[in-house]
Amino acid sequence: MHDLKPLTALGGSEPRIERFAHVTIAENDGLALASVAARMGFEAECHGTLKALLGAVPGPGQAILHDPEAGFWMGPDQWMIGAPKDTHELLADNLKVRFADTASITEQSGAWVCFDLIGPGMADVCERLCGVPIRKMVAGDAQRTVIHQLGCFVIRRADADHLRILGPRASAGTLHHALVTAARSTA
Amino acid sequence: MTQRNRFSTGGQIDRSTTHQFVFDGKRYHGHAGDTLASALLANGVRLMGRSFKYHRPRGVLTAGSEEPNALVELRDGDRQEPNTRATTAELYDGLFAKSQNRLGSLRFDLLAINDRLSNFLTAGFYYKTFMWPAAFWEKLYEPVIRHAAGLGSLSLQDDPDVYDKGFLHCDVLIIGAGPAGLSAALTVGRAGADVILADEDFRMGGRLNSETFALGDDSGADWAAAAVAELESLPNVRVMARTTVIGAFDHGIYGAVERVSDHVHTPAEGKPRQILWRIYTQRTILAGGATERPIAFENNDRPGIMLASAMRSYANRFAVTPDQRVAIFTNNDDGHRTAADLHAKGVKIAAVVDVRPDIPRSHDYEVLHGEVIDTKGRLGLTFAEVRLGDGSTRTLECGALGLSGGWNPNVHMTCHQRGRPTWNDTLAAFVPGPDLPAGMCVAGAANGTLSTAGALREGHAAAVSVLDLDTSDVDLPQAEDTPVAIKPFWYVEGCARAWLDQQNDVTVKDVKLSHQEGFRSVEHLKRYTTLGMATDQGKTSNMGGLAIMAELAGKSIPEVGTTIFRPPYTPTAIGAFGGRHRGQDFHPKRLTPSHQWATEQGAVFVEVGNWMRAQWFPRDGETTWRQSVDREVLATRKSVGVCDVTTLGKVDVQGTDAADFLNKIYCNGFAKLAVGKTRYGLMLREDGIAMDDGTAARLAEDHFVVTTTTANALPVYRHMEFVRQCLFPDMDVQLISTTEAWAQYAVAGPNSRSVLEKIVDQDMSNDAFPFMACANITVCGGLRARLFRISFSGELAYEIAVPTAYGDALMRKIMEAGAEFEITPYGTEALGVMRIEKGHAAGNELNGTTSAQNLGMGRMVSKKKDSIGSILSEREGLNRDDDLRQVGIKPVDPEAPVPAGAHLMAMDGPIDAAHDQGYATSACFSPNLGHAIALGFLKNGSERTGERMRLVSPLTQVETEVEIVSAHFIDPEGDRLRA
Amino acid sequence: MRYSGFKVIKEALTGHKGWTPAWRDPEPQAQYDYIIIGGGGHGLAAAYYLAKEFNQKRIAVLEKGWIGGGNVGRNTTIIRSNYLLDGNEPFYEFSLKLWEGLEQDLNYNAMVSQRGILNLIHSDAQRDAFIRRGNAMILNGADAEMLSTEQIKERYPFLNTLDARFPIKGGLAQHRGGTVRHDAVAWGYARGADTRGVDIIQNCEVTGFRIENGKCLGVETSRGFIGANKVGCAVAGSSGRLMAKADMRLPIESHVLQAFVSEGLKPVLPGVITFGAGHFYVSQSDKGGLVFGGDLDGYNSYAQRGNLPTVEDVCEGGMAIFPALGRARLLRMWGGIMDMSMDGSPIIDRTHIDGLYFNGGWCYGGFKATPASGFCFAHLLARDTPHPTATAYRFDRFEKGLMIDEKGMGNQPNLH
Amino acid sequence: MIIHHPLLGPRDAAEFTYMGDAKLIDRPDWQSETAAQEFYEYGYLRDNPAGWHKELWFHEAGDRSWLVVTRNTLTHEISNVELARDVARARGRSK
Repeated sequence: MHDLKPLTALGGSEPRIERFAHVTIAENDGLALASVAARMGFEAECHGTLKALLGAVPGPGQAILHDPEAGFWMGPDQWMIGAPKDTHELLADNLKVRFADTASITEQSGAWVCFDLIGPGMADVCERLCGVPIRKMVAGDAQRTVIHQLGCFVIRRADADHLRILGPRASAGTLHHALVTAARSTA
Repeated sequence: MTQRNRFSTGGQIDRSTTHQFVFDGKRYHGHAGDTLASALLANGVRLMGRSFKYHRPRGVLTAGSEEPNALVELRDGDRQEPNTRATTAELYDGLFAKSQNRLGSLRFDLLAINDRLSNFLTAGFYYKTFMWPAAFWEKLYEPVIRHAAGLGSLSLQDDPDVYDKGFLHCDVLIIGAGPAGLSAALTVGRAGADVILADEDFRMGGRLNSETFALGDDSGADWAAAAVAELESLPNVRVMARTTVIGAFDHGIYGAVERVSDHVHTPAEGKPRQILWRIYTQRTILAGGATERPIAFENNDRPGIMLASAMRSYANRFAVTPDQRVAIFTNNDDGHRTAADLHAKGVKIAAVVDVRPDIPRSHDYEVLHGEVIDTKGRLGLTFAEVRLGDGSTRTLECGALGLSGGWNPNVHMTCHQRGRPTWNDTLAAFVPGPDLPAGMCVAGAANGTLSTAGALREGHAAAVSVLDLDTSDVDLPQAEDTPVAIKPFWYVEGCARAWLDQQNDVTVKDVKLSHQEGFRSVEHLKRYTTLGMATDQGKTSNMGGLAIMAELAGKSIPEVGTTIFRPPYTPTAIGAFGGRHRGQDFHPKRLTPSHQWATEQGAVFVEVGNWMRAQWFPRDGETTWRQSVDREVLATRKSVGVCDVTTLGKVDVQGTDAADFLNKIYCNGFAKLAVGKTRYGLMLREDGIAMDDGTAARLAEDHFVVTTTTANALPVYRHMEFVRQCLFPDMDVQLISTTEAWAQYAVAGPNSRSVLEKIVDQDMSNDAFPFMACANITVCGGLRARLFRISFSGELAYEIAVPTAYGDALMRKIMEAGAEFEITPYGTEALGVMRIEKGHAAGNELNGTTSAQNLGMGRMVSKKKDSIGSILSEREGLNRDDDLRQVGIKPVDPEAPVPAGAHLMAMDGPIDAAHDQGYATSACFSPNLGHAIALGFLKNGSERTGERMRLVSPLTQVETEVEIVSAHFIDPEGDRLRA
Repeated sequence: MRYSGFKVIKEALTGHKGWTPAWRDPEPQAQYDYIIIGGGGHGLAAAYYLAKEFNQKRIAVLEKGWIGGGNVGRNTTIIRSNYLLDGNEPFYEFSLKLWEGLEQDLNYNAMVSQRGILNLIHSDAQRDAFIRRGNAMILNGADAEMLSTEQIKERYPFLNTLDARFPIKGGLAQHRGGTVRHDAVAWGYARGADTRGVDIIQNCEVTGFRIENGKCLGVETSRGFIGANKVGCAVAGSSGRLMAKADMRLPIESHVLQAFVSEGLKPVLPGVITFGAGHFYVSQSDKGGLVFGGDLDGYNSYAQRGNLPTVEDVCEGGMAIFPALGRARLLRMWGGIMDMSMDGSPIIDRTHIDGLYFNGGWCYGGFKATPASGFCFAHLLARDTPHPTATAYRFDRFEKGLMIDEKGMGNQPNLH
Repeated sequence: MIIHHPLLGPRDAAEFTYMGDAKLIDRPDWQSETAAQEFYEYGYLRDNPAGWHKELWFHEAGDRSWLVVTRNTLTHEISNVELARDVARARGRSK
């Protein structure tokens, strides 16, 4: 085993958490991610494997909040699969085996920063950040959109109080700053 | 100073809260619920500003956002806010305001001389003079004009407040919370639809707050307050006061500005001053009310002369009268209401002057049939001259004069998508036309329905129609339902200096002159006279001008038409449109995986697009950046260096047709590239010009990793998706960007292999891993990684990549492993020096106008296959023999500079554009060669090696004798790469 | 009538009775030597120079609405000649020289104000490119000066030099650049042309061309057929629509560009400033309004209005470089139709139809080009050869691969 | 503007990048006798109508689909939105 110590996207050894009265913004460093894109002519097989993996195939704008692997739709015939990093560090390799020639798999663990917004103020914060119709979204809705010029995924994990935002990892600091200032502004 | 014009009772002010404020250095008191204007009037202050051109003394004309006169500089220091309407500025304790556009004091403005000269300063006079001598325009005339013009001043200090943006979605947006808007909101809200109700005022209710009408058993204001309270209790309704909807944009998107903190001294910690909301709505009910218009007559602009409806607002809402003796001049019944209301509050009504012969009489005050023909009072109205119906004249003593010329529905938003209003004879006004923005309907006064009961009905009906409700009866309160009775009357016959546009000082005379000089379209009139170009955008002035134009042209007003209504509805702080995107937050920052480590090393960072990259790593004792860069270059070429190259774009290309796909996007061939090998690729645009270059590494039969330049990562990815989806939709290819997924470092220099051998878990020998090899590997005993043997520096070099989270650790590991070789981290400067030394093209060469031929890569463009750009690259203009070719440039005198951007000229002959031979694209000092070097493009350059030329930069006053050389300054045979 | 200070004073003292219309309102004649379609800046200037410089007669300008109602009355009024490429720089420098004598030539004060233009630099690569450009300007006889960050700080202390995401690393100044009162340009040329006998016919829309045997004989209009020996089209954003009536397809797309003005302010800005790391440029009008703009909305449009994202993008750029702007208010936003060509440079050329000439593709650089465009178009119309400074503005340059691409964006009009 | 994405429903046009005339899908055959002329026309002579226009938009900040949007350039009204890939196939494009 190697001895390289990973950093979180915000550059710490531990994830950052900011608490406000109405919302908590927590960096989530525990996700392994890989994209799955169906090979042409193997869409049905790819869907079958996805269904076996997640319980269902996420449609456009949808996430399947399944355990341990969860997934959401990224684009036509393309999905993102996420799983706990502790147990699924080699998620992409495992998916390659599982999907074989029916899909192209790309490791995405390093590409994203993940923030969980938890609390009743989640929607207020979201309204200051991006144009998704947050108050109409329900658990399992996943939209790609722009936050502070950054392409992000906004995933409603719970109807009441949990929103997950995936953003480009290199801009983790910018995204975090945007979330925190929006939280302060709506506090 | 006492509030001598404040009624002892009434109004919707909070008398228990007294605010102290300062205007032009004098201290006054007002109450919570006041505006600055109402508080000043309460204190007997009528003079609040000066006009734009003639510097005429001015007071308030209105009680709302359409105010053209009472503009002040609100707040001071870095929060100074010019041109703030005193009529909308909410009073807070400690408010500080100054009058503006004056030289000297407000009472004695030296520029009031302009008023004396007004006969010379007519419309467009400046187009006819100030031309001699020619040089005097910038030196004399213009500076004088500019200093006299303008209104308030900007502090020129950075705005200390923050602004937010936000996004809202609703089924129904209701603009305006007067009787129509509230009625609509109640119906929509009770039906359960998602509704946003926005009003620009801080107190919702619109005219209900300004009138004495009853709604059922309540006063209008109480009914409005109750309605707002009910709406606020509904979870599906968002009530937004202090929120101006500024524009109707395409497809149901509205811009709105919420003034969160303008009514307090300073915004609370973390809170914005204003929020720009982008509202997405299915349907919109515009209930924005109407604006009363004045009447033009001689000297109709003195402080104390204001709209009659504004007088009612001050009296009924703010419990203020502008003066104790008030006259009214009207052409319709509404004007009489003002007299009645003020009389009821004990104000002396000097008279009501009505232009109509058959006018309603009053027992309480005198009603005259006639016209106001002139006024007196230098800094405030003292007398009004009236010509009676029988031709006699009479002088009325009064300190305030209310004007009522009829009402203009606020049709602006209905025209934001180029709709045109239509004329309504009954109202003598424009009303919304048929081409409304999609999803919009209009209700109440905005729609020309001026009675309270009518507004309630129409608001309700609009709500019913947008929601498609069963039209069951609703219990609307009883309210006044008076029909409009008006005689169109725009200006008093024979007047000249009668103001139409009070702020811009456009008079009846100017409109006539404009017509006389042939400026007869409505747009010509506007532009020639500046009518309607003031900060109120003609809300109180345009109709009068149009009416006079129509009369002069012998046309009807609708034939003359209106100018175009443009957003924003009211002027809006530029800061609000900027939101948080300023300072360091202007654009996002992208940090490389080694950023933290580089910071610890004291690196100097540079912006590369949104990336922050280490530019160089200064060491103790180095006093100039060149020392650091030279050291980094020399150390790398001598032993080994390491550089973070994560910023290069990386695209995963997979699928059974991946190789065919690369054959399309690169001009050179990729089909035969072996697995485990990397190849340089040149990408052309379809027009045959170089788009980008990079490498593609074949990790498996059906898997490539394509790199792009840092700058072009996004457009190249977009282009690849275009080729995949639109041009070759049946190719089995899948694309995804992995730029940020991998931390990638270049390890370069003769000792690079020795360093990496200590880290990489596989055979690194030249045989096992030769030049241009690539592989999925592991490092440090098991971490997955990618290794490429590619070189930008021209040295034996590798690029090694690991998942981003491990990037920091890998950099530290490389530094540790390289310590025995004195491994040197290098930044973008040294990277640039080494690539110039090696003759590699980069951004300065790939500038969007260079062809493969220019770059000396013409033969790379395969003619044996179809690739993007290959056909158009064959055009004659891109294949001239004497065209620019990339060359190397070195100074004849090793001490001489060779600046990038300098142009190449022959050794003798003139230095001018006709003799331009080319230019230097990139330049640096080469520490290996001991002199400056440059890359450049030179006409027929490939044939001119050895030629002496002049490299000239007249801009920076450099002229250097140079020699044209090969662009490959270092190791032209490439032996080092393959070592 | 000659305008002068004396005349203004005399009229002021005699009740302004003596002012006459700035141009006549003639009925169209049956036949002209030259018809210019488009009563904008370029069309009026072409007619003026045809009459004045090339001594041509029987000239008409046809305008579908009112003169000066298109882009000449909607732009941000900037003049400059800070171009890079051989095909462009001599032309724009010629234009700037014509601006410099324009008012005396026209006897109309268009307020040509050479208060300078400054292009800010934010990266080393940008500096290299601007040095190349500045040198090209000087080699073509224009003026250019490279300013250091310190010089910029001193002259423009309100620019953001403390907390900038993209620090100012210098600037390329052209002191002869500046602004002009845009409406007055149209009016001045109209008055000048009218004085020299040109018929300016407003409310006369061209509905078609009469073309027989490959020759254009005149135009069908809303006021009947009007014959002409030569017809020149100068209709900017309407080029595609107009030339389609002659069955021509153009290397041009029509895009919306928004522009903005603030409320009037006391003097703040001495000249024009262009932000190099965002989409924003600004100047201040003589009335005190800050006139600013940025990038195209980006989609084809004939609507003369744009949308909110671009407004925000422009104001973000403004706030980034000029943070005191936050407390000024945006008064009005509007849009014009830009005839965006495929390489960002214009066309002044004959068409394949005898007697039919075209002037267009000005992208958003048309205003500053007005005098030279008019002059060179008049030259082409009168002599059938291009003016020496406009030889590159040919239709066939795309087919031949001789693009004049200042920005290096290729055949993607919305990126120019 | 709002673009009704065929898969994702209404989306703010700000999420998209614009390229123009959808005829850019109809890339000529490189081996045609008149390829040079055809590529010139393909590259430079685009539809520019004042009215209905079929045009390409890329959902850059979304699902990365290229769309063919039918939009009126006079009013900005949008009448139809299709996946460009489907359009390309329907026009006979393949590999």
